[in-house]
Formats: sequence, C-alpha cells, structure tokens
Amino acid sequence: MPEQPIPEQDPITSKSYAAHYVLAIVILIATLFWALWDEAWGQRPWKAFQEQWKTRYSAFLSAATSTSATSEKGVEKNPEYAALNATWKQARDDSAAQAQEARREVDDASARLLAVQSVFTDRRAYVNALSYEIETSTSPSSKASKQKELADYKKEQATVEFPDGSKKQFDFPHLEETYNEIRDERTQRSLELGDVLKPVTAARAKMDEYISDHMVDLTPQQIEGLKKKTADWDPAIVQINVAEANIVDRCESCHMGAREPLKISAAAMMAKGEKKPDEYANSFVSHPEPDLLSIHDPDKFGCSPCHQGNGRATTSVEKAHGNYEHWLWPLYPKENSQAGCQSCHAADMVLVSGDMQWHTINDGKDLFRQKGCMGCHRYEGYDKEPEDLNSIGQQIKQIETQKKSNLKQTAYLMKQADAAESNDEANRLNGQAVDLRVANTKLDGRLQQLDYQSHSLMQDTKKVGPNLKDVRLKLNKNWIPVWLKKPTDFRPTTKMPNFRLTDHQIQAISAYIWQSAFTDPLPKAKSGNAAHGQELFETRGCLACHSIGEGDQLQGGVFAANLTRVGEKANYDYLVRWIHNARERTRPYCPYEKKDIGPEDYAKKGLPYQFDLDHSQCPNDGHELQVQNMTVMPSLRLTPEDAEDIATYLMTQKKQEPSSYVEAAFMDDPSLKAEGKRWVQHFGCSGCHEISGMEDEGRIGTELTYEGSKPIERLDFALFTEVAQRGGKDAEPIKNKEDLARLPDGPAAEPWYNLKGFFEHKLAEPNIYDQGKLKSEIDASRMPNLHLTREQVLDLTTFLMGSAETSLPASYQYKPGDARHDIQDGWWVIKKYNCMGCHQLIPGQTTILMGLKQYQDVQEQLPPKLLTEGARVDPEWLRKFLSNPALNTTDTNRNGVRPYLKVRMPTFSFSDNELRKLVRFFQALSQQPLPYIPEEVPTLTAKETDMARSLFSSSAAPCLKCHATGDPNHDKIATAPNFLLAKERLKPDWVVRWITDPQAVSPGTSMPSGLFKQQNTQWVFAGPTPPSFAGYDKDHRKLLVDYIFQLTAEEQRRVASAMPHAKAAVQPKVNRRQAATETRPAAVGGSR
Amino acid sequence: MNKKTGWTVMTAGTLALCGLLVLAGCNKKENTEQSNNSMAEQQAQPAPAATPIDPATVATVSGTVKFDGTAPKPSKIDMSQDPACKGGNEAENIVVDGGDLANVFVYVKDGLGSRTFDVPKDAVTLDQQGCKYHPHVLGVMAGQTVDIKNDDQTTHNIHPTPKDNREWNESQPPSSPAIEKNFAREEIMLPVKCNQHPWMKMYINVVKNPFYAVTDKSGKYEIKGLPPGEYTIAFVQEKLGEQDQKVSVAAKESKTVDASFKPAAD
Amino acid sequence: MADENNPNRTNGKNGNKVGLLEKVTAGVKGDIQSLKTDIPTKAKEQIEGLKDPTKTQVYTSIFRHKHDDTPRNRALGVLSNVFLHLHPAKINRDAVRYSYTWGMGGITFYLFIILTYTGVLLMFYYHPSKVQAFRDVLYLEHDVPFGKILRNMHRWAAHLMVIAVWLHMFRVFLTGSYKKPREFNWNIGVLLLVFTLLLSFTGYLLPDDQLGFWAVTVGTNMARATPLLGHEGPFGSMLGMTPYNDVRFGLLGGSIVDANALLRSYIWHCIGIPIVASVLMIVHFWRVRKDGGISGPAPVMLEAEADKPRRGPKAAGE
Amino acid sequence: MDWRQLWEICSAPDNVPIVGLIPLLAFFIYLAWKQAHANDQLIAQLEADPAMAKTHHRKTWPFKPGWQKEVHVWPFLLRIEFLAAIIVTIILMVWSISLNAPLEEPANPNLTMNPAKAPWYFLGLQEMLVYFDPWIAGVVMPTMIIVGLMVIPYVDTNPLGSGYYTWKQRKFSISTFLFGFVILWVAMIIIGTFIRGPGWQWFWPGQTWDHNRLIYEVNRDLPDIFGITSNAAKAIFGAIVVGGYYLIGGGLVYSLFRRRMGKDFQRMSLLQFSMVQFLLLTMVALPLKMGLRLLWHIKYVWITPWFNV
Repeated sequence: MPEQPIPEQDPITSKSYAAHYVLAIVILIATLFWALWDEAWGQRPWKAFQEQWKTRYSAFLSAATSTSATSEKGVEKNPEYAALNATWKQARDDSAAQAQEARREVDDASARLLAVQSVFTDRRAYVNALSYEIETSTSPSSKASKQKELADYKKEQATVEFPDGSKKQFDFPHLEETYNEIRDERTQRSLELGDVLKPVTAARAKMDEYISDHMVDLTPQQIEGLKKKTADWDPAIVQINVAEANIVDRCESCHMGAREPLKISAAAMMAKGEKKPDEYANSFVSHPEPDLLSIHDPDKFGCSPCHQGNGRATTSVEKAHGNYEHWLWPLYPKENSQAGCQSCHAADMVLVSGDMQWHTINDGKDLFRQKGCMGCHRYEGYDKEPEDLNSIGQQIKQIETQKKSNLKQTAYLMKQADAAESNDEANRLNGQAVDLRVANTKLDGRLQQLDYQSHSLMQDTKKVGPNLKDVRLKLNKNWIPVWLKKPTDFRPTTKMPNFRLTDHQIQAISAYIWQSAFTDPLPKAKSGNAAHGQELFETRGCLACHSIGEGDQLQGGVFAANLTRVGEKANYDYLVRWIHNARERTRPYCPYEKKDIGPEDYAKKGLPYQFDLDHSQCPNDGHELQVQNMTVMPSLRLTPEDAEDIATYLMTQKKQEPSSYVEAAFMDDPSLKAEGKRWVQHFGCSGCHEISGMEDEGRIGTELTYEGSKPIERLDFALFTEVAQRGGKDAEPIKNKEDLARLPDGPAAEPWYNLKGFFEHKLAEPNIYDQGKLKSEIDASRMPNLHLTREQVLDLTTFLMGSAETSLPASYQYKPGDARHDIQDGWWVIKKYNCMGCHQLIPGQTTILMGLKQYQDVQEQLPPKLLTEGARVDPEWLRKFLSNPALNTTDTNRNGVRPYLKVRMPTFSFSDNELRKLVRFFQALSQQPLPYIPEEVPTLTAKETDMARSLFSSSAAPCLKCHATGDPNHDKIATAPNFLLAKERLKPDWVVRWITDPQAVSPGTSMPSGLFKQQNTQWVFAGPTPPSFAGYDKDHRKLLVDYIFQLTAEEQRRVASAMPHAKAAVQPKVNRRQAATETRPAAVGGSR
Repeated sequence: MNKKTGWTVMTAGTLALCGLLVLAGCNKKENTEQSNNSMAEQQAQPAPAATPIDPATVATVSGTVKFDGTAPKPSKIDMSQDPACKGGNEAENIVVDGGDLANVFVYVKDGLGSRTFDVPKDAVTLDQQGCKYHPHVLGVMAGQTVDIKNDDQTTHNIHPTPKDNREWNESQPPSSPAIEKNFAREEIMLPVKCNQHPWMKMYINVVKNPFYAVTDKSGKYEIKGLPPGEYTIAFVQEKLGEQDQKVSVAAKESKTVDASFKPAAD
Repeated sequence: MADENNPNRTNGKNGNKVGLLEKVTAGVKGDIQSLKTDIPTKAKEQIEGLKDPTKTQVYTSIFRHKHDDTPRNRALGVLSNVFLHLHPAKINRDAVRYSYTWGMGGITFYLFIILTYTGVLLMFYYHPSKVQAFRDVLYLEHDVPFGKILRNMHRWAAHLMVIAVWLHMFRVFLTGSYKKPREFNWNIGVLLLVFTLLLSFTGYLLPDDQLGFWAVTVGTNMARATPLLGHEGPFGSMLGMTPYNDVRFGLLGGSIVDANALLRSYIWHCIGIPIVASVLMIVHFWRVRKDGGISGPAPVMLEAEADKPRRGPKAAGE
Repeated sequence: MDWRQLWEICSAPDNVPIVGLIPLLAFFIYLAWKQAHANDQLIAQLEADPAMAKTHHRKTWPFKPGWQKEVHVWPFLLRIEFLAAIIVTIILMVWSISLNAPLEEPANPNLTMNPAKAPWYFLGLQEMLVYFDPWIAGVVMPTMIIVGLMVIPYVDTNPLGSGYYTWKQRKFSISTFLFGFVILWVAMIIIGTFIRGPGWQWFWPGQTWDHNRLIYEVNRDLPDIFGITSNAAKAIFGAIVVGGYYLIGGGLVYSLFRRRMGKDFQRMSLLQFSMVQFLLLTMVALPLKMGLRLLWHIKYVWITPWFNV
C-alpha cells in the first residue's frame, strides 16, 4: 500500500485536534480531581470513621443521658441528699439579704474606682514619663527645669466625676491616695461578700460531691459536656506524639472511643438497623482495660509500644495495623495482646495490676519454666543460677588476683619506705602500704560474701526433671523403656515431653542411663499402713503440687507428677526416703572435680561420710558441693513411720503389676552405653535431668530471649512456606488430630505466615517443619512434643511473640529500683516453689487446694491467705518461720503457727538468698519498709489490764474458744493460732485492723467481723462491757491488742481456766506441764 | 494510515491507563471483612410480656419425699466443748423418719418464663438455739430479709460461704439484736456455718420466685399459687443432690409430685 | 501632566506685575479646570485601549510580535520564545507525524522536567542520614500533604523516563538517524542514556530500605571485580587493591553500603548527575538543530543513489 | 500453575514498568515494521519504474502539489507536543495515585534479601553474572555496550535508510540491533525479573518460588572436559579456544560481508571492519556462552591464575 487515496485537503494543516484536546483535558481535569479526592479522602479513611463516630456517639450519649438522669434522680431521692439540699436552701435564704447588700457595696466601690482610675492612670503615665526624662537627662539645668515641671504638674488639680454625679478636684498625691483607698475598700467588701456566701457555697459543694460520690455513672451534666464536645468535633488527626521515645500514634483517629469516660461496647455503637457490629462499631469501643491505661498513661506511652502496629499510618486499616509485608511490627492479635507487656516487663515473672492477674502472659512465663523449656533454650532471667555461679567464680578469681597484687605492692612500698630519703616520703609510702592492707581486708569480706552466695546458688539450682543418677535405686528397670516410648501413655499430664524416639534410640538411652547410675545400697524400710498413708496424702497438702486420678477423676495440682500409677515404677525403699526428705542425696557432687563424691573420698581424709547443707565442703579440695537433690520438693517433716505409710499407699497406686513389664535385658548391654550417651547428649536430656557425666552440658536449643524480633525470613517454614503465605483450603499442615486440637484458633484457613502462626504450629507439633522432608535421625528436629493444651499454646505463643527487642528508650523498661524490685525478684521464688498452690497471695487468685473436694465444707482447714502477710508479720520472725516452719528444732512434726491445720507448711530449705528475697517480697507486697522497726507497745496499767482481760475473755468475744492455748485438749478443737506467738510474730497496727474487720483482711476467715463498733469517733467493743469501762475514752481495740502483745503463758492459762470450758477445767495440771515444755506428743492426726 | 496510527497511539495510551487502573484496583485489597466475632451481639431479646397470674386459676403442687433405703443412723454430736450448748444433738445431714425425708428443698426451677415476683416484705427468721440452727434448711427469695437470732448463752458467728453471693462472717454475742441480711442472687444450698461450733451448719436456698417449700419431718411439702403451665420441679438435698421432675399443671389443679432419694454411693 | 495647561505662562505674558497670590489662584483654577475635562477623556481613551490588550506595553514587551494568524507571526511565536526556539520556525511537513518520531525524545525531556520539579520538592523533606532517611520517607508517606503522590510521581516518572529513553534510542536507530551528519549527537545520546540509568540507580538507595539497600549492594558489588581497580577483579590484588582502597570504596565512601554511601548517592543524584545531564541535554538539543533538524521523515533513497551525494529534500520532486 | 505467584511477581510495584514495557515494545516494533514495510514497497516500486522515481515525492504519506512542504512549528508541531505532555501527565498521575512506590523494611545489612535484585533495568547485567565473572558482566560488558553503541555511526557505512523506516535496505544493521536490544537486553531483563527466583534459580513463569528449592548442578570447565589438568595448559588451551573463536568467527563474518553486503563492505575501512567484526563476535559470544552453561553446564572456557572467562 504505497499510495493511499489522496484527500482533498492537506491533512497535516487541516486536521483539527480540538476533539483530542477536549478529551485529554477532560481526563486531565478528572485526574486532578481524583488526586485531590485521594488526598482529602482516599488517603484519609479516618475521616469517614470520625463522621460515623459523631453520629453514633451522639446517639449513644443521648441514650445515656436519660439513664443517667434517672439514676441521678434516684440519688436525689435519698434522704441524705434531701437534707443537704435543705441545708443549702436554708443557707441561701439566710444569707440572701446580707449578700445582696454586700454585693451592692462591691458594685458601688467598683464604680467609684473606675471613675478615679481613668483620671489617675492618665496622670500617672505623664508623671512616669517625666520622671524617666529627669532620670536620664544629663545636663543639670534641664534636670532642674524638668523637676520643676514635674512638681508643677503634681500640684495641678484634676477633676474626678463620681458616679453619683458629684465632682471633686484632686492634686496628684491626693488622687493617688484616693485611688488606693477605694481599691482597698473594694477588696474588703469582696471579702465580706465571700464570707457571707461561704455557707451557701459549702452547702452547694457538698451536694455536688454527694451526687458525684453516689452516681455510679456520669452525671447528666458531664454527659452533656461530652455531647457538646462530640457535636463540635471537626475531623482531624488525633495523635499522641512522644518525641523522647519516637512514638507517633494516631490510632485514636479511628478508635475515637478508646479513652472516653463511658464504657462503650461494639453493640452500643452499631448503626441503626444493623444486626452485627460493623467495622466502625468495633473500632469505637472503649479500651477494655481502663485500669491499665491509668497506669500507662497513653499520653506518655502511646499505643504502639504495647500493641505494635504502624502508629503513623492513617491510609488504611491494614497499614495502620502494620499488617502488611514490609512492616516489622504488626499489631498483636487480640488474643495475644498481652505479648505487649513483655516489651517492658520481661523481668517480671508475674504481672499483676491492682488485683488483676494477666493470665495469658503470666501462664506463658510460668509454662516456659514449668515445662522445662529453659532446659534447652536460654532465656534471660530463667534458670540463671548456673550462670550466676559461673560469674561468681570469675569474680572470686579476680579478687584473689587483686589481693595478691596488693600484697606485692605493699611489700614493695614498705621496701621503698625503708630506703626513702626523707621521713615525709617514708611516711607517705608507709601510709599507702597501710591503705592497701585495709583494702585487702575489705576484699576478704567481699570474698566471704561471694562464698555465701555460691553456697546459696548451689542450693537454689534446681532441675525440672528427676535426678537420673538414682534410677537404679528408684525405678522399676523394665518400666524405663516403656516410659521413654511415649511418656503420655503412662502419665497423660506429665511434663516429660515426647521425643519421638525410635526403639533403638530408646534401648541405647535406657542402657546408658541405667549403666551410669549409682548402685549405692538403700536402707530397707518397713511396710506401712496404706489407709493412714492415704489420709496423710490427702490432708498434708501433697495435692497442692501432685495430682492423683486420671481424666475426670484427676484431683490436685499439675505442678508436680501425677501419682496414679506410681506403684508400677517406683521402688518402695527409695520412695520412703524421698517422701521423708526428697532433698536427701545419694552422693554429693563436686562441680570442681566434676565427679560424685563417695564415702571413699571422705575416708581418705578421715572424715565421716556426712553431707548436708551444713557440711557442704568437698573433702578433697574444699569446694562447695551439691549436697541436695536438685528438686523443689520440700520436706513435710513427717515421721519415718508416716513416710512409710504414705509410700505404702502410693505403692498401691497402679494399673498393672510392676512385674508385668517386659524384661529389658538390653539395659545391661555395655555395648549400647556409648551410643546411648550420644543420644542422651543429642536430645539434651541433661537440660532437665541430672545425668552422670553430663553435669556441664550446655543447652541444645536456640536462645529465645529475643525470638519475637526475628525477621520472618529467619523462621524456617520449610515446605509450608507457600501454604502459610497463601492460606486457603489446604493451609493447615498438621494432620494429627491430637496435635491439631492444640492450635488455639483451630486448623488454619487464613494465611499464617507470621510469628504467631510459626510458634503455634511449632508448639502444637514441634516437628511439623520436618514434615515431608527427608531427614536423618540426627538432622530431624529434636524439639519434643510438649503435649500442650490449646490455652497453653496460646500462652506460650503470646510469651514468645512478646520476647522482642524493643526500640523504646531504657527509661520505659520496668526496672524499678525500690521495693517494687523486691516484688519482681520475689515472684520468681514464689513461682519456683509453687507457693500459690496453697496460699492466696493476690485477691481473687485461687489455689489448688481451694478447688479440692475435701475443703469445700471446711475452708478454715485451708492454708492461711497471705494477702497482707507483709503487714501482718515481723520480717525477722518470717525469716525464722520460713527456714523452720515448725518453729521448733526438736519437735518438727507439726505446724509452728497453726497446729490445728492438717495441711502442713513444708520445710523448703530455702537458701539465704531466697529467704532474703521472700521476706523482702512479702514486706514490699504490703508496702512495708525494711528494716522493720517495731511499734512500741505501751505497758498497760493494772486497771487497763483488767479491762482488757474482760474483753479478752468476754463471752461476747470468747477469744480462747477458737485460738489455741497450748492445752492439747483444747487445741484439738482450736481453729486459730496461739496468742503467745503474737508478740514476736505480729505487727500491732495490723492486729488492730484485723480485729476490726477480719473479713476485709482475709475474706472467708473463721474470725468473725463485728466485734467492735464505732461510737462517735471512738471504737468500742460491740458486746457488753463491765462497768469499769465507764468513762474510758480510748480505743478498745488498741487496749485489747496491747493486752495480747503483753500476754504471758501464765496469764493465758489463768484466763483459759476461768473460761466456761468443760474439759480444760478438768485436768489443768497436766496441761500446764505440757504447755511449759512446748512438746506436743499428740498433734492432730499426727500419729497412729 | 496516518489518522489510524494516531488513534492507535491514543488507544494504546488509554489501554495502558485502563491497565494501570485495573492493577491499582486489585492492589488495594478490600478490607471489608473486619467483622469481629468476639464482640458478638449482646442485645438481649426483648422480653415477652409476662402474663399476670390470675389468682382464680392457680394450682397447687404437693407431695412427699421418700428415702429409698436404710436410713443412716444420725451421728451424735459432742457439744461438750461449749457448756452453753445444752441438750442433745444429732447430725442433720439426712433426717429420715420412717422413710420420709425431711429438709429437702423443693422449688420451681424452670417454667415460669420471664415472670418476676415482688420480694416479700416479711423477714424469714433463722434461729440459733441449743447450738443448732432452726430451721436446718431455709428457703428465701432473693432480696428478702433474713433475721438471724441468737437465743443461746454463747457467742455464735454466722458465716455463709456462698458461691454466687458475697461472703461475710459476723459475730453475734448472746442476747444481741438480730442480724438482718439478704442475698441478692439465686443460689441453692448456700451453706451457713459457725466457726466456733464446728458442727453447726445449715443451708439457705435463695430463689427468684415464691414457689418453694422445704419438706417437713414427714417428708411433705406443698407449693401453692402456681399458675397453670409446664414446670420443672427440683428436689434438692444437701448430701444426696438434686432431682428434677417435669410437671404440667392445669388451672386450679392439685397435683401430687413425689420424689425419692437413694442413699449416696459411698 | 500639567505642562500644556500651565496657567502661569499666560498670566506672565500680560507683563503686569501680578501678585503671587493671584498667580497661585489662577494656577489652581487651571488645575481644577484640567481635572474636570482632561482626566475623564484620558481615562476613556485608556479604557478603550485596554480592550485590545495585545497593544499594551506589557503585552508587547513580553511577546514582541503581533498575534495575528500570519505565517510571520507563527514563525515569530516560535523564534522569539526562549523555550520554543529550540524548534525551527518551520519544519518538514511530515516531521509532525508521531508515527515517525513516537514523541519519545520530547517525552523524555518532559519527564526530566517533572522529575526535577518533584525532586526539588522531595528535597525539602529528606535528610540523607542513616537516622533520618527512612523516617523521612515514612513522614512523606503519612504526614506531608500530597507527599505520597509526590514520591510516587517521582518514582514512576523515573521508571517511565528509562523506558522512554530506550524507545527513543530504538526509534533513532530504526530510522537510521544516527547517520551522517548526526553521528556525534548519537554519542551524546548514548551518554545521556547512561546518565539516565545512573540517576535512577543513585535514587534507588535514598529511601534506605531493604529494596534499595540490596539493589545497590548487588550493583556495587560488581565494582569489586573491576579489572585492575577492584580488589576482586583481574590483576586487582596484584595492584594492591583491598576492600578499603578500591573503586567500590570510592563509589560508596566505605567498604559497605552505609551512611557515606547514602550521602554520596544523594549528592550524585541531586547535584552531580543532573548538572552533567543537563549540559549534555543542551548540547543534544543544540546539535539536533545544527545537524539539520530531525532526520526525517526523509524521502526514501534508492540503491542506485547510495553513492551519490545526498539530495536535499527539495529534490524529491513534484 | 501458580497464578498467585505470577500475579505477585507482576504486581510488585517495581516490576510494573517491565510489565508495561513488553506491550509497548511490541507495539512500537509493530509500528516500525508497518512503516518499514510500506517504505520498502515504495522503494521496490520506484526501483522498478525509474520514471516514476524522478517525479515521485518518495514518501508513503499522501502528497499533493501545492501543499506546503514545510509547515509551521506553531501550531502544527507544538499542538502535538502539548497533547503528548498532557497524556503523559495523565498516565503518570493515574499511575501515582493508584500504585504506591515500594517501601520495604528499613535497610538491614544482617538480613539478606532472597533474591537480592538490582533495579530492573540492570537485571540484564545481573543475569549475566550467572554466565560470566563479575568483572566481565559488571564492568567489561557495560563498557563494551556503551562503546559499541557509540561506534555505531562510525562503522555503519550504509548511506541508505537515513531518516525513514526500512528493512530491506538495512537488513544487517537492524537485525543486529534488534538482536542486541530485544534479545540480549530486554529478554535478559525479563528473565531476571520473572524467571529468577530465590537463590537466583530458574523458575518458569507460574512455578512457585520455593525458598527451599535445591538444584543439583555441577559446572565444569571446558578444559576439564578435555582432560586438561595443569594450570598452564588450561590457560593456553583457553587462549587457543577463545583466539580460535575470534579467528574462525572473523573468517565467517568476512565471508558473510563479502558475499551479502558487498557494497557496504567496500565502503568500510579496515579499522571499521575489524571493529564490526570484534563487536559482532563478542555479542554473539554472549548467547554462545549462555548456551554452553545452560545446556552443557560449562562454567569457564579459559582459566588463568588472574582471570577466568
């Protein structure tokens, strides 16, 4: 087509581009408008949110106004309010005439003042200007002339026209005087007016105060204020900007209701006619935890430090929440929101705000320890005793070097001094030498402290699992391989995870464990009474940690092992020893020599084979030995017979006979030992167990302290990367039903390519990322299946997600230096020993024992609540009590304070370190200062003593009816501690609070409230008082407390015998003797 | 060709434009499905209007509660620790007289719909006499006042240990005025005890309707004034647990509903 | 303005010794008279004059020529305009066909202008430091009014410019426009291509994000292998090249892509390369004119005419 | 077929220009071919009819005596330029409003991106890294490209085809350029963008980019295939092979030029010709080396202690 038909007109010059231009320009303008729209609305979706907010919140407030008005009316109906109202009206009427007069006077004075002021200020300005010229003029002549001018001016008369029409002439000094006079007069009159109105204002304030005190919700006026604020709102970015921490959070641009004073629910924010809360309604709700916000003021903390997300972004929900590929800190999902606590509170074992426990994160932290995660994974703060021991060892070395060099330097200085040229020089050098010797003494002191520290740390080092050096003494040999196959088959609630071992691995591992264990002889124990054993087991408190029964029958705590089938695996003799004192070790271990020390080592040095906390030096080299089993199981101070009874009972707990286990001869095969050792090392068994030859093995897992800040690319989703990113039908790789049930959100349907998804899947089925991969035994994932529940996976996931490095400045970290630090430290110990299995430490916290059937009717048999323990007890006494709860060195088979309780406070053998931490913890928890300086208890006069005694023995408050007296007959029925302990144990101020309202201190206590009542300002006894009380105007409570603190055994006996007590009166002699020697041969249920 | 090419360029441009638009449209992921399940509806269904009770049509339910089996011998209680406690005392946890079971709390558990009932102004009395509670099982409506009296010459303390109500524990010296209390929430077999006399124990039953009764010594009870309808009647015994029976009563009917408890397994 | 109507002159002619007062009175009278008559007429005239704004001094000073649609004025419109005078007044009738030129050269230049403009605006908000850079981009995206579209336009215009340059070069090759006498301008064009790519590349690092960081890392890692000058290149280590003195170190101001690299990148991107590229662009445009305008569309040549001197367009006969 | 993966690659903001480039390039090649074809037909017609050649205006566009041979820039050119500016502005604005410039995580030297890719216009060079050592791919090659482009006007001695689209008159130069631009440059970029996934491995479009994919690939050196072990022998062998390639290739180019482009060849100076020869052979060496690598897994041809080719 070289030629085309030639058109008439030249197309180049004749063609019009008008249409093109019109089209192009229309599109261009449209694009421009689009850009403008995009800038104003498209990029600012929060504007739509705020519009919705205005309409919906206004509607909500209108609804709230009416309820508020009703409730205000309700309050106003109250006679108290009516009285206040009447007072107010009365005062108003009374002062009306006077107030009007005073007001008139003030107005009059003001008017006169105004009249004078206008003239005065004008003239004063001129005087000031002239004065300035005089001050600054340089020539004397002009100065003089100006001064004259000033004097003349001041003499000039000025006319003031007063409001009443009169005119007066003043020269300047008089004018000034008049002005000041009127001003003072007005001030005076105003004060008078104030005085007149004072009762009225006061009455009014009382009324308002009454309303706001008695209104649960906001008052209608307050709501009106909110309504106006909402109506006047212009769409604008709402942001929190904290430059110090680089926080810019605009979350409240959409979440407008987060900090509103009213509680806003999504349902309340639905648009009219909708059935489900939409995106808007959900975003307008109040912050669910206003108390948390009051601690963490959002104006200082912003939102993102806790919740994460992209605080700056406002262009879309997705962007603002940081839920896009390139934002490193996406919003924590709602169920994991407590992960945010971890960014500042990583050092806290337990997070409590007010009485609120943060269960998800607390349980996560607790599980990490309880399940023994730190056996394989280092995590800052967990199980740090070995590390501390190490660092103390280094410090000791350093100090010793320092000492040596000091000595050398001293010798050198003295030598120099001897040869010095002048006496001054010699004295100076000698002085230096002396200083160095003193320095060495100080270092000695430090060394001693470090020695104590390492003794403590050695004592504090615990293992999650049992000591496997004792397996030969302890276990049914044939049971071991069966156990290793799948621990949950034998004991569904065990902590021991499932390592997915092959049969060969099991054989090798059991062979190594068996062959490397101790073969020392065990003392033979007599067989006991199983029925009595069962009673003891159920009442002594074993169930606070241990459980018995399976499935629905399960009773007790999961802190320690479930003992349902313990009879199948245990060796009776060992069990007796264990129950009697679990800490009793077969052989001590010397970490320096890295060997277990036997009698032969002691014999070499001619020492007796004795090792305990007081004899913890290695006979070979004097280093600190591990003399205890590294278990948290305490001693219940049982008699050997009781221990035998319990053991006998436990040996009956079995489903099959121990002899029915298949003979495992391979365990004695020495050829398996070497391979077994490799596998034991490979699986990191020594992270949780003490195993011969592996005391110093390191952890085999990755450190998890900052696991939550790992970039997603560093987490290996292996073959599931694609499905995790894509979501959809086959997004869930876990097929195993049991494991699937562990996923908090059920099988994944959405994409789960994020930290949450990774952790949840890993925890639900630890080898999930091996699935489909061809891996050798060595390469396969070693992480065992912890058989967690759905909640536990959620808790741990939350914990791990929160374990992130934070970009917040150090000042945001919760690292308190004061008593709060003691609380932080204490929780680690409290959790370590499961104190909360028996004791309530936080209001609302339930203990394991509380949930047990046998306590439902006899709650007074529960261990005491420790809600105000620090305020209650003397810290020094507490320390003594904690180290020996029997409060007695010889008769230990009892409770020191509450002999009437069947459940027993065990002896935990706390180290000095832990004792210190615990005492400080309880004191700090009750805001008590340390050291404790006891309040001076005044000595009562004879009359006062008589009066107090009458209260003490009053039939209206028969104290000794319930409180123990030391008389065994009486104490059988006693349900409260002996008063004789009070002096040493209690703090008087607390006792006053206690007897005033025991229910407020320890809810549910047997001690009744209402013993005292308030009469005017005086607290008096609620029951009848003898005539001697007439005219006594002091506090009756105080009187009784002072008496109790002065109570002697003698006095108590006297009172007790005077009491109408049938049996106590019969044999007073015997009782007296027994009380005096403080022995209690027949404690409650203690013997057979 | 010239003109054609021109338009081709234009079309290509427009196509490119459209392509971009499509791309853009797809890239901005719609984020509409933000519905939040946890914030599910909390709107209560509007209560259907309760029909007032016509006193002319009310029915009566009565019956006897039996104990099926050998009655356990009530254990003696030793009250010697407090001389003020006089008289004999036996455990009252299962009181059987010739097969008739006393102290069973009978109430209409279900079937009244959304009816609400006024709280009676009269107080119920709980008496402590001879270190025993009278009665041993008490029925009371939520919010109704309970007067607790002490007729003994010793101090008692009254210590309810409820599950759903507030716990309290107050001392009551001899001849002191009655303690007035009430319970706000429904709770069956709410235990009350005295810490000073460990054997002292009784149960208060707090219900939301006036249709309840406690069986007497002969195991009899009677519930009056019940509007016609279908009900679930519950028999609750402190040790033997609860039994439910469905019953339908017509107007003015007098229906007999008996129950029988078996000894507990242990 | 009062010159012609100065009443003083007439008064003086009479020769009378008129008093000063009279003179002044007369003068003021004259002024009033003049105000009454002259000013309205003048105002009228001038308002009339505004009806044709092209005749005003302001207009003519700007446009220098009339706007009547005459060939002369059309030519002058182009020639007297500093922006348009890179075009000749008249061109080959077929050179206006975009099917021939594709318009890519012009589009490239236009994009360069857009890039300069948006780039300058971006510079107001950007600090080339490790601490600030990424934050500034976030700030641009979330806070600055029109910041997001500004950054987007800069980025996409840059990509578009690379494409436009390639297509321009492609077209120039296909039409043989590099041939005599335009050989040198082709070379300038090649250099401009290189600078366009370098401009884009230096800008890549500036947001200081992963994308830019790794792109630049990959890009500059090649410089390690420069023969002789890179420490991993052939003969490099023989010449004593180490990671701390080779050509890559010089490019980045360090052995890794870091704060110095960011600063260097920024300066090259905002100052260095734009200046060089602008100069080359001026030369490029100048040479287009000097080499005889754009090459075509020229009349086709026949094989036989290949070795004869090239005929002018006029020879393409009637 | 993993459509999601394909969509993810195509919709990555920085890949959109390439997605746009492909249809644009196709369109403009078509546009150029159309005009070249028309011109070629006209040339053929004129060659056949010398009389007509004398009188014809020699353009494919219609022309009538009396029409202006030159038109005013204002308004005939400028109106088109302005229109183009408006259209470009629209495209740019729409693009900028609808598609956000990428911004990824803050730079983190400790976290390597996989794949770490250069800006898209350099992906051709990055792709070359697979086949050549960095010093060739990253330094020598770009230099050669620039130099090669710059010498084009000086070695192209064909006076025909200046100022109009043609194919028949410039078969060699156009095909060479198309080969260099479309095949070696654009196609390499497309491979680098769409085909190269994690680990710079080859993924067909629609194949999932699996980060864990492992490929067994042993690359040998050419001398090894011939059982040459000593370093000196390898160096010499390589030099021979490379030298041989240029020698034999040079011969082939020579015979090609002599037979097919006699006139152009005659117009060329020796320097011009050897330049063309060298650049052409180097350009062709590129796909040859790629073929060696992709088909026979041959890594190096020439191994010396200082550099490898």
